[in-house]
Amino acid sequence: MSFIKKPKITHPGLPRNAAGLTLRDYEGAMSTLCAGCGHDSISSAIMQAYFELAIEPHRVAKVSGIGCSSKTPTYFLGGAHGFNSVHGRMPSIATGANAANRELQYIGVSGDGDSLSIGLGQFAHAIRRNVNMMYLIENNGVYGLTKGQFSASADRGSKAKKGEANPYSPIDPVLLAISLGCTFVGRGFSGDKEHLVPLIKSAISHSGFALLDIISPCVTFNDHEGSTKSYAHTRAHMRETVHADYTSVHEEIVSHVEPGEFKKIQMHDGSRVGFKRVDENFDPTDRIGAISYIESHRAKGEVVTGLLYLEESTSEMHHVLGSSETAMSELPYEKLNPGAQNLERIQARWR
Amino acid sequence: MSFIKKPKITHPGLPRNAAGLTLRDYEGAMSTLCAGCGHDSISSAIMQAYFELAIEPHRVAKVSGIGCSSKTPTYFLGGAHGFNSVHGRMPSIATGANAANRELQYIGVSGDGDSLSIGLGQFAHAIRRNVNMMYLIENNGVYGLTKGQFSASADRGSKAKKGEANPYSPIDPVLLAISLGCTFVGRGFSGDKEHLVPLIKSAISHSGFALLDIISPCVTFNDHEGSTKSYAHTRAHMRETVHADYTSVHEEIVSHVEPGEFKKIQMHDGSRVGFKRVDENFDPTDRIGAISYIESHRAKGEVVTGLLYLEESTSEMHHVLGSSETAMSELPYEKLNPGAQNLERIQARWR
Amino acid sequence: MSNKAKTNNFVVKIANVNGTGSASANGLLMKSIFRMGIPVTGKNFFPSNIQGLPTWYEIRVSKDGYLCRSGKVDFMIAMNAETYESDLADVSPGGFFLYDSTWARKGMMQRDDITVLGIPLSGMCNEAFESARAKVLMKNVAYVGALVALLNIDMGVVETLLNETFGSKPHLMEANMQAIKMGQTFALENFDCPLPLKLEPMDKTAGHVLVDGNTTAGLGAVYAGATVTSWYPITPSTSLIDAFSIFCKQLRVDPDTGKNNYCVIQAEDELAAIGMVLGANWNGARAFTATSGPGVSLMSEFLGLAYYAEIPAVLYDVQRVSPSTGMPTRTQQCDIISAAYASHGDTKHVLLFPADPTDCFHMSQQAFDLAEQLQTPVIVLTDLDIGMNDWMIPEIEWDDSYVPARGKVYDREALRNMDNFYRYLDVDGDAIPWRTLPGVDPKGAYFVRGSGHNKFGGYTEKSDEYKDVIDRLRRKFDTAASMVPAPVIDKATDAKANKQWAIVSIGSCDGAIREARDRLTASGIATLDYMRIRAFPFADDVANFILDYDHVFVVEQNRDAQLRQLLSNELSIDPNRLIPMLSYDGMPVSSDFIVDAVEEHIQQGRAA
Amino acid sequence: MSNKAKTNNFVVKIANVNGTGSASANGLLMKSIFRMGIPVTGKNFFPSNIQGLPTWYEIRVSKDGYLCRSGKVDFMIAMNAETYESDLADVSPGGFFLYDSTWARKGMMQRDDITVLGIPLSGMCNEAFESARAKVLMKNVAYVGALVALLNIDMGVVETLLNETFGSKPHLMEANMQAIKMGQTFALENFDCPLPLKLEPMDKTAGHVLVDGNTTAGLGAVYAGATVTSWYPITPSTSLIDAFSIFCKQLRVDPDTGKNNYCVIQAEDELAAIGMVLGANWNGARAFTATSGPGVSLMSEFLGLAYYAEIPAVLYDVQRVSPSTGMPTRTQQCDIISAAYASHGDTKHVLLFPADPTDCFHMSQQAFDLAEQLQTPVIVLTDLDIGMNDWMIPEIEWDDSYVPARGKVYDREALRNMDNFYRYLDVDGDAIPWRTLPGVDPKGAYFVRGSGHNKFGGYTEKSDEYKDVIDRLRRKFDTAASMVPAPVIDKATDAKANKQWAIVSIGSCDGAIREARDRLTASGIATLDYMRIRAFPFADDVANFILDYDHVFVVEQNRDAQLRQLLSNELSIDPNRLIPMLSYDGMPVSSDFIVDAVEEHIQQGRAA
Ligand SMILES: Cc1ncc(C[n+]2csc(CCOP(=O)(O)OP(=O)(O)O)c2C)c(N)n1
Ligand SMILES: Cc1ncc(C[n+]2csc(CCOP(=O)(O)OP(=O)(O)O)c2C)c(N)n1
Ligand code: SF4
Ligand code: SF4
Ligand SMILES: [Mg+2]
Ligand SMILES: [Mg+2]
Repeated sequence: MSFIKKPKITHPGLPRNAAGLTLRDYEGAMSTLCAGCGHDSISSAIMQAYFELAIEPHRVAKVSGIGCSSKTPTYFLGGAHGFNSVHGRMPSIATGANAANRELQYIGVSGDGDSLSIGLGQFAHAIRRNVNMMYLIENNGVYGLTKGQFSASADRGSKAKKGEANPYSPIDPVLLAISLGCTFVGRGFSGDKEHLVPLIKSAISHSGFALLDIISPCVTFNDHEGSTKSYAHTRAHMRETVHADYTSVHEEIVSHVEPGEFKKIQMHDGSRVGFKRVDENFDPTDRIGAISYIESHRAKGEVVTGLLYLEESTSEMHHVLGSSETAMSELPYEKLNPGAQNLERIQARWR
Repeated sequence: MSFIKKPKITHPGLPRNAAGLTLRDYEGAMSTLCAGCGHDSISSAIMQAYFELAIEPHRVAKVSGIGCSSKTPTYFLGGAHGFNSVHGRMPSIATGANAANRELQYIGVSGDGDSLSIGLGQFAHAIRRNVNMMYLIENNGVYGLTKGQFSASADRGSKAKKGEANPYSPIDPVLLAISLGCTFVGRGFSGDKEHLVPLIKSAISHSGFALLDIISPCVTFNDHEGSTKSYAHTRAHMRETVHADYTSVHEEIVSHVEPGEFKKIQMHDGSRVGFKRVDENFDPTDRIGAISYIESHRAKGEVVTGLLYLEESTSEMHHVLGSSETAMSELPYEKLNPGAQNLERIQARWR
Repeated sequence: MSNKAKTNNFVVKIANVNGTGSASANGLLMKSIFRMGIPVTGKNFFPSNIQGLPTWYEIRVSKDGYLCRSGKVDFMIAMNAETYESDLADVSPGGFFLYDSTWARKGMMQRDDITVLGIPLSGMCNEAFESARAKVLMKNVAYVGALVALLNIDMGVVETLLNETFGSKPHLMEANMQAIKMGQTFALENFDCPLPLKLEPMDKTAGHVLVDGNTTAGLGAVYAGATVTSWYPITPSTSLIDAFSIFCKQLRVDPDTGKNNYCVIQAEDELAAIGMVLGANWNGARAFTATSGPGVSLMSEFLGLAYYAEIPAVLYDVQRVSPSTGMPTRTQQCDIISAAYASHGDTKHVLLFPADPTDCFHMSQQAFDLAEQLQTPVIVLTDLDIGMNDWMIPEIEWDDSYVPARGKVYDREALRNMDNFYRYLDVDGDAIPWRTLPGVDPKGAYFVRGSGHNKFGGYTEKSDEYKDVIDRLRRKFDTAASMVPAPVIDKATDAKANKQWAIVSIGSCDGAIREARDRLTASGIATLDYMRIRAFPFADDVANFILDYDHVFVVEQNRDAQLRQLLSNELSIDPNRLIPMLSYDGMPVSSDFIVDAVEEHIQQGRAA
Repeated sequence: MSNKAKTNNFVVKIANVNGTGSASANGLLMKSIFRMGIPVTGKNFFPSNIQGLPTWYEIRVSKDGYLCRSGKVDFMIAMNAETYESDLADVSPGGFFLYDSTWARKGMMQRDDITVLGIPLSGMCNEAFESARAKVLMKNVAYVGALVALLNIDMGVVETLLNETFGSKPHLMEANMQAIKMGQTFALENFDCPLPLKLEPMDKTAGHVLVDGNTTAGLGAVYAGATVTSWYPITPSTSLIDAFSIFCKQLRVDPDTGKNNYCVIQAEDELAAIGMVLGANWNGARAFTATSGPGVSLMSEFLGLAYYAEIPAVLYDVQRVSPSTGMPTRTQQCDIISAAYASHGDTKHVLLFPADPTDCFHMSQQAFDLAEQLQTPVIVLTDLDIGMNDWMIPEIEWDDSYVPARGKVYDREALRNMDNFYRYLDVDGDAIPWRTLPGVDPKGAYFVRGSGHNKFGGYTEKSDEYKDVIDRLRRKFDTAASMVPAPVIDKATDAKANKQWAIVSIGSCDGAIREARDRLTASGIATLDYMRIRAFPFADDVANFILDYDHVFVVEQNRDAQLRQLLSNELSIDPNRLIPMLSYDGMPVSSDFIVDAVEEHIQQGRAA
């Protein structure tokens, strides 16, 4: 990290998206993470995805918990409101925010400590409610900010920096989410931006809870030999199953259909996500199949990545609750005040 | 419930177990639950199981959270210490108690509200640590004690007493536990004591975390038509897969082997659990198989019961931690005090 | 007391077993008296289980309109054999004790200072009704029937009430009337009816209603324009959210679209409940939650965040007996300290103290207004007594010209017209900054955080920048003190007002204090001025009042004198000036308790 | 100050960027001075991130043995260009400012009241070392080398220390020595060495050690016989548990079996951590946890259970700047109220206030003894300053005859010999009941619950039974007051002792107060008696001391005068007698702060 602030002057020649914005408009404050931290790569993939989707930053709300990962929302989409809440409790902030204003987009950023230990309950229940948001776990197998303790995603036998082996078996957020009925589940790698950007775009376009578990090495505490969340180990053991190819509503669809694609799913907003099958045995719309596939590869020490499960037909929280299409926060008080007459009518029953 | 206290006089003719105790010695205080509450049947199955296993009540520690279900430890094993803690946090009490004294047996009683909402995180992490205990979820699909709100185990579409349908999909503790690596997972029905008692005995003999999800109808708030946790609905949709048949170390094994049994597993304490296969397609030692079996039957609206998954080879928490065989609480201070000399040695490094 | 004095002036207490359907019979009794124009209140003492444990319902009939517990029982309806003994002991000398004489009860007659009445209620009902359920339920209706005769209840009123309830179900109407008649007939035939405790029609309930505070609080939130609630069930707060939901279903479904103009989310626990409330408020909705003590403990981390990051939120704490799980179905005012200072570090919260269901309604609007104006959580400290008991209150009035006070929020236009927006600047000198809502304009974007931030909203670890914000937050509390509801001060009309002692209290102690003051004056012991504090931080009047007297009695319902502590600490008042008067056994404080405590204290003072 | 006065008496502050390995260089500097026999302390001001943000290390050299911050900086080693400006401003007049002159820095010379020294540290190291990492690391060692010359550090000592560290790695030893020499040579060649701030060997550190309080607290728990710990990582408490684990690995592995006579469990969060601690203590192990403010908030529900159900527990709260997440790497004493009254309802906890690492060690045993004797949680309120900074303390002494006080526990034999065991009876009149451990005997079986229980241990919802227990708990606190460590009272030797003012404080304010008192006496402003409170509830001496003076200054490190509040409330002392003196900017309180505050107050008093 250098302490010299980047000038915020937009070069006139920079490419602009449909919203008339350049990539620079999707940047945030300067990162204070360690040089080489996987989380910074994820931030840049997020900027790229939103830029490509031409979503205005201020129509997005960014929420996070506490941790190195949870600091990152400050470092992208500076034009979006952000909420760096308390450790492990971001899902409830996101759920409440979404309840208040369904018209914004929500991006939740969390860490493996934040989501799988202290925040496990809230994470699971946000899935159960199918809150319409993109939820990222920046998964490094350790607690970065508190200096490298194992997290619940650390693999059994994975080595700490000082050599100690982790004795517990890991909680795999992807398996957990699918078994809890999550409707969009993917896994990416911060070191593989090419695949990450379309995954993020697909997740954004999903109506409901979209989980992305992103392996994101901690260069300071968990990138050594013996770690199973290092850059080297992830590269060597990653097994891509399905490559998501996102097609926006606005684009000509035909031009993007590629050979080898075997499934195309229309998203709620009219966009399409295409699956380019990498492994013939895998179908990301088959829930039980996806579970056994991921489980069995995990048993072999492989990390299955790609778009792992997608179910676009279900209802997000507001459908389930029957909420008005207008955001709660936008309803004028006249619509909310039942008036003096109703109060009289109600009180008549209390006599 | 009647207010007349039962006399605590033991009839001389009552059968006695190997510990010289009668079934009456396994009773507790009088229940204050509603007449017909499923939880009371579970209590009586627990008494029966401990009586048959001839375990002295005071060698058992009973822990629970808050709820009608969590009240029940007062109603069985009166000679055992009990700890009725706070809502959803029993797993941590049990883990700490077990850390302090590995020589006792632990029985944790919880409700679906207690374990799947407020307590989900602790429940999951107790599984992850493989704490050596039997953990019962007395599952009625509602919050009994707070008067009938849906819990997270309520099925989508299940009807509340006043007719409202539950909009969310359920968290199935059995699937969740298996996907978190739980080493003993079974499901029973409080209305089926015959199958429940051997299930409980098997769970007690397991070394590690043994989860029993027991469907236990709430006669006051969730036993009406339209409920999927009623006595009637459970009886109609229960699908027994494997009937556990427990064989104690002390018994002649041969006499208990029955035809149709296909697997016999030696438990850590030398006892054996036999599986009498009811469904030919089911193998409770195949993790991925068990998950898909349960999932697919759930999709058909069936409730799979019996011993669903068992893995006896893994290590419970103390093995993982390398704890002394003697309970921490029994270690004399002489073994704990490093002495003045060591203190001097340590301080030499601080100069 | 003379017979005359007991007309329209006594306490009936019904001892029962829960889950046996006595609630509707007791309601019928209450409403009948109310419809006769006689002031009445009902207090429900129920167990923390669902079926089979002792439960009591205490009805106070008071021609003078006293709504508190008096501390006496004039007439015990003993329907629970398990508690006969203690119920018998509870009856005040000269009182009555009615029991189910179907089975002979020995040892029932130990007391010769009261009158025991036996009615074979079970026997009668077992004979008269077929179904097991009816046999149980109708016992309760039958004692109401007996009371019709014994207390001289207007039979016409009873019939009307039954008609309103069972009008559409004639067979139920018939069964109920039959049970009423049975009880009435037996009483008329066997006892000298009416008893000296009896009712005579009055006109003192016109313009009043019977309601509990959780219902009015939930309704108050609807009128305040709350749209989002998230909560986790816990006694005694659950019925507040139930009320909000039910009223929303009635009043807030869009007639055109059929969609809900509200959002009710049952959370997975209290941490999530308050988290959702913060998320929703941050995003511009009026959102609230309700809980009780254990929930406040669990919410405390998030409450600290809301204080420091300045997020509005409304939290109803319906207090119950603590510590820990305590007695969930008994009342206390025990969360004053834990609510005022909820969370670690230097944190303070605005509190409102409703005294009755009327306050619960109006303070709901005040709570949301203050939360948004001050950008901080507002905790409404109500209690089980207010929230779950049946109070007689004047009809609630609503002014349709109410406009929610949303506080300082820059809209899009304001943002476009300014150079830069900074979240935590004290622009107006009142220590309240301006905020913006997500989604409005990129210029309004800022980052909410519970970690150190400076007045611009940026992250900081610099001592002076941190201090700047935290010092402004302290000043914001001074602004708050000037905005919260002022205390209600009731000076004794007596000209030679006593400057030696006065009474200070909060919330649901109000009724008992009002009666106690009248009794103390009447008996010549003391004529006491009285201040009911309605909010924390304390308005200036609070200190001024206290400093006017040598000593004040601080009446509150907890063991550790929490209000006294708050007064002394926040106003730098010598604690020795504040004499604690503490009722904390879980029963709503009675006027007897206060009269006795004051009398004892004053007599000690005179003796010394 | 004269040059003479600055010998062995100055503050060096090193400004750096975190993650660049300056910690070991600063440690080398500290230890060198210490080994020269000169009293020294080090305070680390680090950011709440891992790499790339400003970090400072402040070394105070004090021949008089003052261990606090003085409030001054005599010599700034400015290694972080980003903070040059503020670092420059921080230097006291007459001081020195050393920077890396590899690149020319404009505007560096604005101040003409200090001396600026430039050394091309990066340049030298870039040239001398190969690897990128070494280039960065050795810069730090090189400034130590420069200081060897500038401050007159004993080179022999430096070499010995390097040998102790790198003895087994000759190439590292060599590189370090090379860097040291480089810095030293440059300084000798370019500056007038030594500076007026300089070191001269003394003999004032014999029998002392340099250590932080988290290390001694962790070690203290080992010696207390703690066997179970469960915790969730949080700054600044993590290193306390790390210390416990490391010492256990060294000292508690059974030599025969290789098995651990301890159990360390990383919990999933703070709620689980305290839950495990309660489970383990219930079951007879000495168990503890450590956390900081946010953790205390999350633990509060369980702490209330432990209070009410009377379960021993030890909790170290290493306080940091709040509210909310606050500034996790800065110090405060801000959890006094939230710890004392943690949880809803009428709940109170025993607190211990260590002042330094010595206390952290000994109070560990006291905490466990008190927790078991009183059967209640004991919270050790330490702070980041004590816990994570390097203190010079006398060597800790250990008496091997220590026997843990396990309190009232009936064993099997006692149980067999009694008729009936009842958990919550006040058998001995000291309000402390007897307990039993699970597994021992069926006769000892009882049910722990946070819901209403009577003195026999049975469930209750009866007012009098509930009150009986809760009143005994209040009395238990009186017993506690007689058992906790008494305050340390330091009367001024001055005969004509001032009865107008005195100082009252807690914990880590101690060092600054001691120096401030000396300075106030020396300057003739005031000679002040001083009481350091060591525990809550307050022993009798505490009130007696305070009431001896017209006013006492209550020095503490939080915004809201939390100690003052506790004193006034619990001792019924007029708050106006207690004059708050509050330092809460996140820096350890300095003697300057106290001297200034007292002086100002006294002068105001004289003027009035
Ligand atoms: C209640 C609470 N407990 C503990 C902490 C300390 N803490 C800060 S970040 C963190 C863990 C972060 O781990 P993870 O979520 O994996 O994020 P990473 O830093 O690895 O990206 C912890 C325990 C806290 N801030 N709040
Ligand atoms: C912190 C806290 N929140 C809420 C409650 C109120 N409460 C008591 S029991 C219960 C739910 C019990 O449901 P479950 O665990 O399913 O048990 P059941 O009564 O159905 O057997 C709740 C919410 C509480 N006691 N503590
Ligand atoms: S410590 Fe690890 S996770 Fe945190 S910023 Fe550094 S590399 Fe990233
Ligand atoms: S309410 Fe339901 S769960 Fe509770 S005791 Fe009654 S039947 Fe059982
Ligand atoms: Mg992490
Ligand atoms: Mg339940």
